[in-house]
Amino acid sequence: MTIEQTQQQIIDEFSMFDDWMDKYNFLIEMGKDCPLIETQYKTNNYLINGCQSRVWLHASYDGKQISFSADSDAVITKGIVNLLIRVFNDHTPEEILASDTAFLDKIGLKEHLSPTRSNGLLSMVKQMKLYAQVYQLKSIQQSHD
Amino acid sequence: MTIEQTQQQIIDEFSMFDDWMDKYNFLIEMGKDCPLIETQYKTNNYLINGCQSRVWLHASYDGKQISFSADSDAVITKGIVNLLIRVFNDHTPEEILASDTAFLDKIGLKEHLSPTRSNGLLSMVKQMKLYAQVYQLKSIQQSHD
Amino acid sequence: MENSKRFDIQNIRSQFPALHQQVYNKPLVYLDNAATTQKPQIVIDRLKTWYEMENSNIHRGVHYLSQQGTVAFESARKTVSTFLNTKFTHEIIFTKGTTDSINLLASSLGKLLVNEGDAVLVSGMEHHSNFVPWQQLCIERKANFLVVGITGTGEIDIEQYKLLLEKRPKIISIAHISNVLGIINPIEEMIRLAHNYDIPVVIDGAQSVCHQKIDVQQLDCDFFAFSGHKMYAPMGVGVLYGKEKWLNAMPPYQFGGEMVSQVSRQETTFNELPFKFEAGTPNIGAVLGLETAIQFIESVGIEQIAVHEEKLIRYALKKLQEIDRLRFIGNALKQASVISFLIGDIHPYDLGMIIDKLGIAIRTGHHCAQPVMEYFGIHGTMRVSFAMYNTFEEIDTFVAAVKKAALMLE
Amino acid sequence: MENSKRFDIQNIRSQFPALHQQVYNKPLVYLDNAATTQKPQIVIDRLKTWYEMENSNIHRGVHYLSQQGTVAFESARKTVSTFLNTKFTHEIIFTKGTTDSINLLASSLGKLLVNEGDAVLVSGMEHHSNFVPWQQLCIERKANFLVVGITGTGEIDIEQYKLLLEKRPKIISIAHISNVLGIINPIEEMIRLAHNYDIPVVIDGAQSVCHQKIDVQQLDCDFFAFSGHKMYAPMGVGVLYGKEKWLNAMPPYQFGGEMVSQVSRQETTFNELPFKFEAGTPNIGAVLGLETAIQFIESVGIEQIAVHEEKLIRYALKKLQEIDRLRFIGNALKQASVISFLIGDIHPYDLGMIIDKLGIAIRTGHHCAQPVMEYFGIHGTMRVSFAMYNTFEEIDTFVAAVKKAALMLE
Ligand SMILES: Cc1ncc(COP(=O)(O)O)c(C=O)c1O
Ligand SMILES: Cc1ncc(COP(=O)(O)O)c(C=O)c1O
Repeated sequence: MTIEQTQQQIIDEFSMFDDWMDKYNFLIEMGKDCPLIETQYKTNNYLINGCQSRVWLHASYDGKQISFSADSDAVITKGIVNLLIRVFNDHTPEEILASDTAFLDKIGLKEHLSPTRSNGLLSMVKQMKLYAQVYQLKSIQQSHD
Repeated sequence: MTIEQTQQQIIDEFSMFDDWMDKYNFLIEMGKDCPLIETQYKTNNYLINGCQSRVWLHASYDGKQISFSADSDAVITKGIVNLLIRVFNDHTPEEILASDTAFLDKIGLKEHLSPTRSNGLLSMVKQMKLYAQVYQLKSIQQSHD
Repeated sequence: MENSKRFDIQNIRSQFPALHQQVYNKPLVYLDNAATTQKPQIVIDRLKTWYEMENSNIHRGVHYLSQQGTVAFESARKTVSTFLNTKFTHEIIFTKGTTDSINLLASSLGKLLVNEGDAVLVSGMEHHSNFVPWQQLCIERKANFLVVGITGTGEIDIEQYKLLLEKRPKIISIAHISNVLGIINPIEEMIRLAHNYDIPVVIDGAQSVCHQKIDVQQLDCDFFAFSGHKMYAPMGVGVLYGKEKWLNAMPPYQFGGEMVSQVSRQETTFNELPFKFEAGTPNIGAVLGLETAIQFIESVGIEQIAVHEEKLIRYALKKLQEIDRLRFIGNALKQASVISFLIGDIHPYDLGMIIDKLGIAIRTGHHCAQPVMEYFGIHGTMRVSFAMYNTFEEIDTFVAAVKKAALMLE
Repeated sequence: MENSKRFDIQNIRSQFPALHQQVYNKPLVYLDNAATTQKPQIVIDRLKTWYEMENSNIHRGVHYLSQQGTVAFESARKTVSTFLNTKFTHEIIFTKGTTDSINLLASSLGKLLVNEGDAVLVSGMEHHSNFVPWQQLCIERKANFLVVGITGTGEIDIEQYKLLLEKRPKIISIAHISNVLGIINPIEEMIRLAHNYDIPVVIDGAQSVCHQKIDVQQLDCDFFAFSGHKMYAPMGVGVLYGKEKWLNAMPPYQFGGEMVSQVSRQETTFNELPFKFEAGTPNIGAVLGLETAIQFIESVGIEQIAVHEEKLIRYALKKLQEIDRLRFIGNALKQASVISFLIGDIHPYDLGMIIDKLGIAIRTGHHCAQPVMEYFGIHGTMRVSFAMYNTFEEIDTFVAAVKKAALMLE
């Protein structure tokens, strides 16, 4: 699936809920499916410090695609973390850099990515893009070797 | 005339004016009649520093009554200074201490004595009373000698 | 006399326009009053009248509006002075808020009293605004920063306090009521003990001033600081009360405007109290709004308010106890207007976000009091805080929402 | 484009409720705008809406009102940033006013740059708020306080300025427009000259920001300070713009609240820009009012306003010249919005009091700028100052009143 397709899939999933409680229930479930960061990485090095909730993020690159794992101490934050991972996981740096997170707006969760929410999510997205940039650079360099 | 009588006299004088300009014209005239402080006293020692206008005040005591002389750099202030001197001049310390400046209220000039008017007038009244206090003490001491 | 007044909650609520709104199609239940209170219409109207009819810059102006404004401003100072029962009106300094008041003190009283090797004492339950300024002062001056601990129930450890007094701190600064725990500290006793050593005591009254009668002469505190916006007044105005002798001895904090008396190239002399500490154009409209807020509080009756809020807190404590795995943070007997709690290992942020969607405004997190979090070994709490306009029904709605959210998050 | 807009003075006036009142049964003629401006209805309404519908404490709150408030507050910061054309939004710090902004700098930039034997440079025409903080800093640090003189026409003596630059002051702080003389200082040139020596320049923009377009990147000033209340916004809010590199290097000024990042007993780490410099609950309502005031100014057009005010000042200068024995204090070609004058040896206080009774609000005295009075060997002046809503008719009324008063006082 392309990034856009996953985003659309999530939008479809959320379209079933017309109540905030159902949405949050679903997010809580999503949180449980989050590809968990390995304990060895759950350290300050991989910590993204929001003032209210904290997120740990790890990325690995197989030379083609990036895959992420993460965790958060707040389960709703973790649910959103997993949405973002579902969207960006197993894509190339180029694909990740070319895409946005507009789907969050469509499912009514845009506010969670606002700089005024000190939950670490905005920094997390930035961090994901940063990984993509770094790996893109790496593969360009390697192809020049 | 008693202090009250002079105050009533001034109230009568002012009752002729129903226009602010006339009042101020009269005050300006009053300023010209002010018993002027002798040059030797027109120094920082006798200065009452308002932020907007300045007043110099001197008092002398003949063992019975106090007489004041003064000056101000602003002529309207000087007019009010003279009203105050007319009222208090040539009275005993006791009389001065027992009286107030309510007449200013009745002629519409009360605001000039408010602490928010930084024209030195409020401090001047305080200074006049202080002189009265000091001279009262002196005469009590003397009568005890 | 006060007690014979009827406390008419519906009438009170009707005067607060912000309470009558819906969020997410649910009626707003506003329980974040320790952060800031809503404003009665009369306070909002005071601002409006000021700006529509009276606005001008005060002090030193000869013209009508400026004169009237000055009179109004100085009479507001008198109102605050009477409200706190200060000895002199010029002991009331208008600031931007509690944080501004305490920073003024840390700078100015710090310069007067604190040198290398000296000490300053605060408690472990202070808001950052009454912790960091003193800590940074101590770092700058190479002085000792003493922090008196708190017990398991969230009270100041008075025995430790007595021991720390032996170190003769130069300044003691203590919250009257903790913004996290709601605990009312025994400040009368603490002040008395400190005065045995002639140590001046600063009281951070941000969380107490609108919940109980304050009499600074009876308390005998040396300073008392609070914010208007936490007591039904507009934002951008606060108060620092200080005993005349201290305010006279302290150097000014900020320079410029009305606080200046004479300036030459080489030196400046400063105006007398209270102007000495009020540099720049004051927030006149908000000061008048503060006066109106005080008049409003007095018209309701501060004792009546205290009684009502006491009932609310007892009721809320009882109702919350029904919730499984709920524990209170801080558990002292003397608690006012604030409750902090946790449920199992539910993250406060999760719970706050869910009940927000049910229309309920509470605060979650460390409440700008990380040291207190450290004592309890936690990252944050859920905090509800009450004002005169809250009702028992609101507490029911709130508790029901918490139960619902807790179920979801289990 | 801007110039094609019609400047409809009657429409503008109708938006300022305070202008339509009588004092002493005379229509108010408000010419004390340099002290504070009146507020358009839209600004007053913004405050009202904030307190009636939106009020809450911002940052870190999870609930709806707090989130909305935070978004509104940060978008106001963006509006100010665009208005001044700053490079980054986080270069905008909200303060209490100009005096607060400059005191922040004197403390914080002072700590960063000024040590014993160093120098700080200001001009002899500064408002006390941009004079005394630097003077006191120099006294405290045993640094040299350099004051560049002004010429007989009231301009900064640029030759002397060049010489003083050789002393390599660490900081230069200069008014953009003098609040006494109305003179527009050649700050572009002064900044350029200072930057040749890498000296940072602070601009006190209190009297310029609502009278001409400010582009801080074009000016290349390092700091720019102003007050909301002098630009149609509520009291209790001001701005400090600073270049990112300076703001990052400077230590914080006040401590507590949102500016704190992590606190332990031993130390505190601070939040990033702009929060690092915003301790305590900000004056949120007033910040939103400032945003509305900027939008109002932009809807009228700042260039249009400048053109109108330029016409007013030329007209007033011409009309005042008709008065016997009148002399202007300060007489440079580049003059904006402010005129100071004296008539014979009439005391300004006398004249101010008389024309007050004719409904005219002007300011008399030293205007918190005693050093400038010293240059001219006077104690005070009469000062008129204009805003966008003043009219030629008002100038006529004012001049007639001055003539009448001068006759009485001769
Ligand atoms: C106990 C206490 N002190 C100080 C403050 C700071 O008040 P402000 O933000 O109004 O300066 C608060 C408010 O959060 C508080 O609760
Ligand atoms: C040039 C100048 N600087 C500073 C100030 C001080 O501004 P505020 O009183 O708003 O802090 C003023 C206002 O009087 C001013 O005209």
